[in-house]
Amino acid sequence: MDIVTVTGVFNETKNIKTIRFKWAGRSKPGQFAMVWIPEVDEVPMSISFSGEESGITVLDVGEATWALHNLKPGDRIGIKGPLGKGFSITGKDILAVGGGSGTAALALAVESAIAKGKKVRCALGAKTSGELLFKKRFTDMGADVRVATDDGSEGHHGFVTQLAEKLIAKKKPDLIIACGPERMLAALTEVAAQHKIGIQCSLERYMKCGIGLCGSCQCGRYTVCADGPVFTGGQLAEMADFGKWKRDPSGRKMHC
Amino acid sequence: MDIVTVTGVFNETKNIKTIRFKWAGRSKPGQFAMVWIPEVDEVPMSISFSGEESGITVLDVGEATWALHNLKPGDRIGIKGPLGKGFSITGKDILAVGGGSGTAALALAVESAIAKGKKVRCALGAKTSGELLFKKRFTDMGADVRVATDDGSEGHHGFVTQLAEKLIAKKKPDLIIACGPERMLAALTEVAAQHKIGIQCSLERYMKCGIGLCGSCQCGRYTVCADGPVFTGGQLAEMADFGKWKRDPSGRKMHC
Amino acid sequence: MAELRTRIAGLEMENPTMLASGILGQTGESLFRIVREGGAGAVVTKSIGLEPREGHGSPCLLELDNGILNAMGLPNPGIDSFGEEMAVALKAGAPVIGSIFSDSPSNFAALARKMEGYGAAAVELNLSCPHAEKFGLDTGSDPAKVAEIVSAVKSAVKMPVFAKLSPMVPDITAIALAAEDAGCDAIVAINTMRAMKIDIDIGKPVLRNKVGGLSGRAIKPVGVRAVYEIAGRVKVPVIGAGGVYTGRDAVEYLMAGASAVQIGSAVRERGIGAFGIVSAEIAEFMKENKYKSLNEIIGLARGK
Amino acid sequence: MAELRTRIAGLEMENPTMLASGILGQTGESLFRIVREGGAGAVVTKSIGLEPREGHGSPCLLELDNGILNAMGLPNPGIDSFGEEMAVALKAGAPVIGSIFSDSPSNFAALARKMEGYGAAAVELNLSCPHAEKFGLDTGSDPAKVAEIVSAVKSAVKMPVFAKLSPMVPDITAIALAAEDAGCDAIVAINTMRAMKIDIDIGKPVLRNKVGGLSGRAIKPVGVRAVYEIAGRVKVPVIGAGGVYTGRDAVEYLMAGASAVQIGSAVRERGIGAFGIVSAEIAEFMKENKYKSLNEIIGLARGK
Ligand SMILES: Cc1cc2nc3c(=O)[nH]c(=O)nc-3n(C[C@H](O)[C@H](O)[C@H](O)COP(=O)(O)OP(=O)(O)OC[C@H]3O[C@@H](n4cnc5c(N)ncnc54)[C@H](O)[C@@H]3O)c2cc1C
Ligand SMILES: Cc1cc2nc3c(=O)[nH]c(=O)nc-3n(C[C@H](O)[C@H](O)[C@H](O)COP(=O)(O)OP(=O)(O)OC[C@H]3O[C@@H](n4cnc5c(N)ncnc54)[C@H](O)[C@@H]3O)c2cc1C
Ligand SMILES: Cc1cc2nc3c(=O)[nH]c(=O)nc-3n(C[C@H](O)[C@H](O)[C@H](O)COP(=O)(O)O)c2cc1C
Ligand SMILES: Cc1cc2nc3c(=O)[nH]c(=O)nc-3n(C[C@H](O)[C@H](O)[C@H](O)COP(=O)(O)O)c2cc1C
Ligand code: FES
Ligand code: FES
Repeated sequence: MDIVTVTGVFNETKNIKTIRFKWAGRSKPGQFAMVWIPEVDEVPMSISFSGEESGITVLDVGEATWALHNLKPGDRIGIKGPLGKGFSITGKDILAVGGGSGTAALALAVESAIAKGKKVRCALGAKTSGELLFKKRFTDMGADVRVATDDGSEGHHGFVTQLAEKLIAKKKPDLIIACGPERMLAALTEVAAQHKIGIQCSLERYMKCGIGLCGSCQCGRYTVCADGPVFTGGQLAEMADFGKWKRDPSGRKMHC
Repeated sequence: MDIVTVTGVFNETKNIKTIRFKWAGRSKPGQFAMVWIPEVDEVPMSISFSGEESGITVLDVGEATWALHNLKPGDRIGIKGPLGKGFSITGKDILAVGGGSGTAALALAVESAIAKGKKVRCALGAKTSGELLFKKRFTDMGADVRVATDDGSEGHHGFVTQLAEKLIAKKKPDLIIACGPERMLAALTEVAAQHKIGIQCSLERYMKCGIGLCGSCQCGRYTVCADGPVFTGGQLAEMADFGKWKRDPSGRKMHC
Repeated sequence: MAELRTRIAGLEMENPTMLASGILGQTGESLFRIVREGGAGAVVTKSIGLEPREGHGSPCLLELDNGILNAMGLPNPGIDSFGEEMAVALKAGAPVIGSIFSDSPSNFAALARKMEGYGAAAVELNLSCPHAEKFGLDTGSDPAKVAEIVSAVKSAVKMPVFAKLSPMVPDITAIALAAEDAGCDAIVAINTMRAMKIDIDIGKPVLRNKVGGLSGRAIKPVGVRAVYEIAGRVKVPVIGAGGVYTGRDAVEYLMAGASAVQIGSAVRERGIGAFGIVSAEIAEFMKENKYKSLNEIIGLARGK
Repeated sequence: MAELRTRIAGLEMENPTMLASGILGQTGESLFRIVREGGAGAVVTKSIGLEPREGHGSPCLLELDNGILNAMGLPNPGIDSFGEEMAVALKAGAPVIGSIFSDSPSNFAALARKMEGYGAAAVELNLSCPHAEKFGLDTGSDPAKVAEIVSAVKSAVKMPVFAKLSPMVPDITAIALAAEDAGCDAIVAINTMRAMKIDIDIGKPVLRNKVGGLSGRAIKPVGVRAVYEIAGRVKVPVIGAGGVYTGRDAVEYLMAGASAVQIGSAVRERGIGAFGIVSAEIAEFMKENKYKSLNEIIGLARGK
């Protein structure tokens, strides 16, 4: 574990903040870290900024994420990582589909795909306009960004999966990368299968160790933290649990 | 510890044998090894041959050395080393003084001094002619070898220290290196001091760990295995115990 | 390749490596995969209790320079929902050993009965968790209590009963002998050692539970010693655990007297393929040194 | 440089590092040198018994990947000839703590009386050697026996009495509390852990005594845990030992609640200068993190 110093905390949306810290982790797009907030908790977070000052982008949903939101420059947190296997971007025309804070997992992939000269379209979804993550960041990078909101306050009124279907209909991408609620990912996987488009999804499962030992993130035959968190459509198709069952901290199966 | 395979066992004198084994230990002259004879014992031995097949040269005095004498090619022993600090050869004209099996400790030093173009004279002592060690080896290397025997069966009749004095009288060397019974070394150190010649002696003390932890080889303020086994005349002068007191395996002081 | 097939307390194993309890052993599919893809000769489930338990909070696991420190705190879905996992695990064809923990002999017996009903090949009694109050060392360090639990389980089930012991006792052979006298069919040694890590830059213990159990390379010398001592005293087979990363580590345990080894922490570095890799390395060592059967190696260092 | 001077159970130390018992502590001159050249704040002698003892045969010490395994077997010249060593050691000016071992309370008392006569600043009771029959764990794992020995020694001498404990017990705090109740002035934790190494190419245990004690990096997480647990329960100072190689290791023990640390195995890698080096590294850490006194660090991770 590396103890790192927070350099800045930035508002992204009204309930999402980015925390930057001094850590040159050389993360590959799609990798994550276990983030230790001393005396509070340790939680998995996608690495959303890399370089000398890496960053995570956090939706406040509970105690740990609240504590992350309240960090101040100079505070110290622990970082284990980079962990897991990331995206492997192939093809020229990429469609990145992000739901809510899941968009954070796509950031480095979008960045590196554009850097490699690929054409990247993004479909970002959120409940409402003010909660859309990285719309400006991705646009500034040079991506073609479209949005969907549940309340219709901006862009497509409805699910981001529907928006994605529209974009696919317009022009079939070579690869879809996605992160967001698992049922969204399950729907998107079906869409991709129908259109015979390769897809890679980053899953979020309850994680304790983050390094493939404890088994709490098991999804089907896969250990999400070590085998994933990014899985191909083919792998997802093998996972009977995907989109249907998750496990609570005790390992009991529950509906997604 | 390295487990090594014995490649050959060679008679040097009637009670001294050399054991060669596959071990490229890169030993410096004067270093030693702790040699493990499985199920028997572990004993300190000077490294007397280096290269791809290193070697030790052993006088049979008890159980461990007897077991070493009875090794066959193919047998496996354990080697911890190279240990300790060796000789540091300065000057052009070297006098190497070896008593009994102590001569083994000088072998690599004589070899490397000659390789560096230094003039090396050797004074070797033993009880009787048949027990003189490395007379031929050192001569073959190009050293000027003189011998002394207690029984007068060859060379100078008497102590090797007396022989050394004669050689010094003939021509004052730049450095004396020596190994043998401690009282011989003590006498030689005095001779060197009288003639203001630098001297380095390799000491043999009861050793258990060989790596400076257990304290059983303590001589004055020095830990022989880690600070030595080679000490300069200056260091020896500081050791009140040198040539007078040794310690048994329990740490009790006894006369040398 | 040297013959690695072996039989321990009636369990037929393709090779002498087993998955250690608590590593990925919580779902049927992961157990299945560790046999089929990982190459394990047998698998031990996560320790299962009567009720679902969430375990300790996070951080609950930390990599140290020479080991793994964990304070999972025995999270498990509870025995009642574990039947469906067992059903999947059993399809892999290797023996599935059900690990259980509890605080009383009668509850241990009840858990074992359910495990037997689920088709477990044997039950492993976790008498040695170093960081879960009431469920570990208090019991596991007392020969009388150990005997009581083993007896209770033995009279409840027909399958073999393994007792898994902690090294945090002055005399592990006393515990092993008590377990054997009470009828246990194999001894597993060792569980993790009570340990902790303080991060000095933060000035706090890293684990949420503060104290955890140390596994991995650091504990191998203690595990080998425990196996050596126990194997010298008991007649039942001993299964070694603690810091097995390579075939050479496994052979060290076998030579100490273990009939098989469990592998846990090494999965972090060698992946779930660790079992097959370690088995291949054992076979390679045997070939190089002209050993024909595991029996020639088992207990060799004891001078048997 | 931050102030490192400290006082433990009445002993004034220039810094919180001590030589651990059994490392080079057998002669007066080596103890002297470890203070004067090595920079130790205090030194503990080799454990001394009533009679001279040669200890176990060789090999009696082995370097492992992450620790040292030893089975010295308590070699020592016997208390009667140790007076002359003490006289030399005392000239260094730092506290010399006499370590003693025995098999009965009255013999412990007799040894302590002699150590006091020789000028020891304190006596350290070795209740924890893991590889010398009768002289270690049998006694050291039994709170009643520990209390009896501490009481006997306390009534025999005026100097402070330290009890050195083994981690090979299910509950080290119970032993520490028994020692404290019996009047002991400081607790030292931990001694080595019973362990062994089998060389698989030879097929034999390496140590002549087969079993030895593990020290060094491998045991640090166990030592830190022991100190943390003990310091939370006793009022007397705790002295940490086990795997201290660097100032950061020392600080980890201090934050766990130790008032000082002992250094043993690290002498192999860092030489006898280890004490001065570790002290300088502690001071550097304190400076970087703006700690002004050791007291700010001691017990910090306990949330005191
Ligand atoms: C690989 C991975 C990457 C992630 N990346 C991001 C990210 O970039 N940004 C972001 O905002 N969130 C991310 N998450 C989700 C994030 O870990 C949870 O939101 C966070 O743990 C909630 O903690 P809490 O204490 O604030 O909430 P709690 O009140 O403890 O829980 C709220 C919900 O968060 C989820 N959760 C809680 N603990 C964990 C855990 N240990 N592992 C997984 N889920 C948990 C559960 O669904 C729970 O119901 C990621 C999760 C995973 C597995
Ligand atoms: C640094 C060093 C280098 C040495 N190099 C050589 C060498 O090149 N050739 C050689 O023949 N001998 C060498 N010796 C001496 C050799 O170690 C002993 O002769 C050997 O240990 C005797 O063992 P044994 O069991 O045969 O005899 P034992 O019957 O056990 O003892 C005979 C005598 O050997 C000495 N001895 C025994 N054990 C040890 C020990 N562990 N450490 C030191 N001395 C011991 C004692 O003086 C003892 O009285 C060296 C010793 C040291 C310290
Ligand atoms: C993350 C983790 C969880 C564990 N959980 C259990 C458990 O539930 N039951 C048990 O008996 N042992 C458990 N153990 C101990 C292991 O089964 C094993 O005895 C120990 O880790 C030593 O083996 P290793 O060094 O190969 O990991 C766990 C170990 C780890 C690392
Ligand atoms: C070679 C050696 C000899 C030891 N002898 C003793 C001893 O005589 N008495 C004792 O109390 N502890 C003895 N110990 C234990 C140490 O004092 C210390 O408790 C232990 O080694 C842990 O510290 P370390 O990791 O810094 O070595 C010995 C340790 C070693 C390595
Ligand atoms: S979180 Fe432990 S295995 Fe994935
Ligand atoms: S032999 Fe142990 S210190 Fe020299």
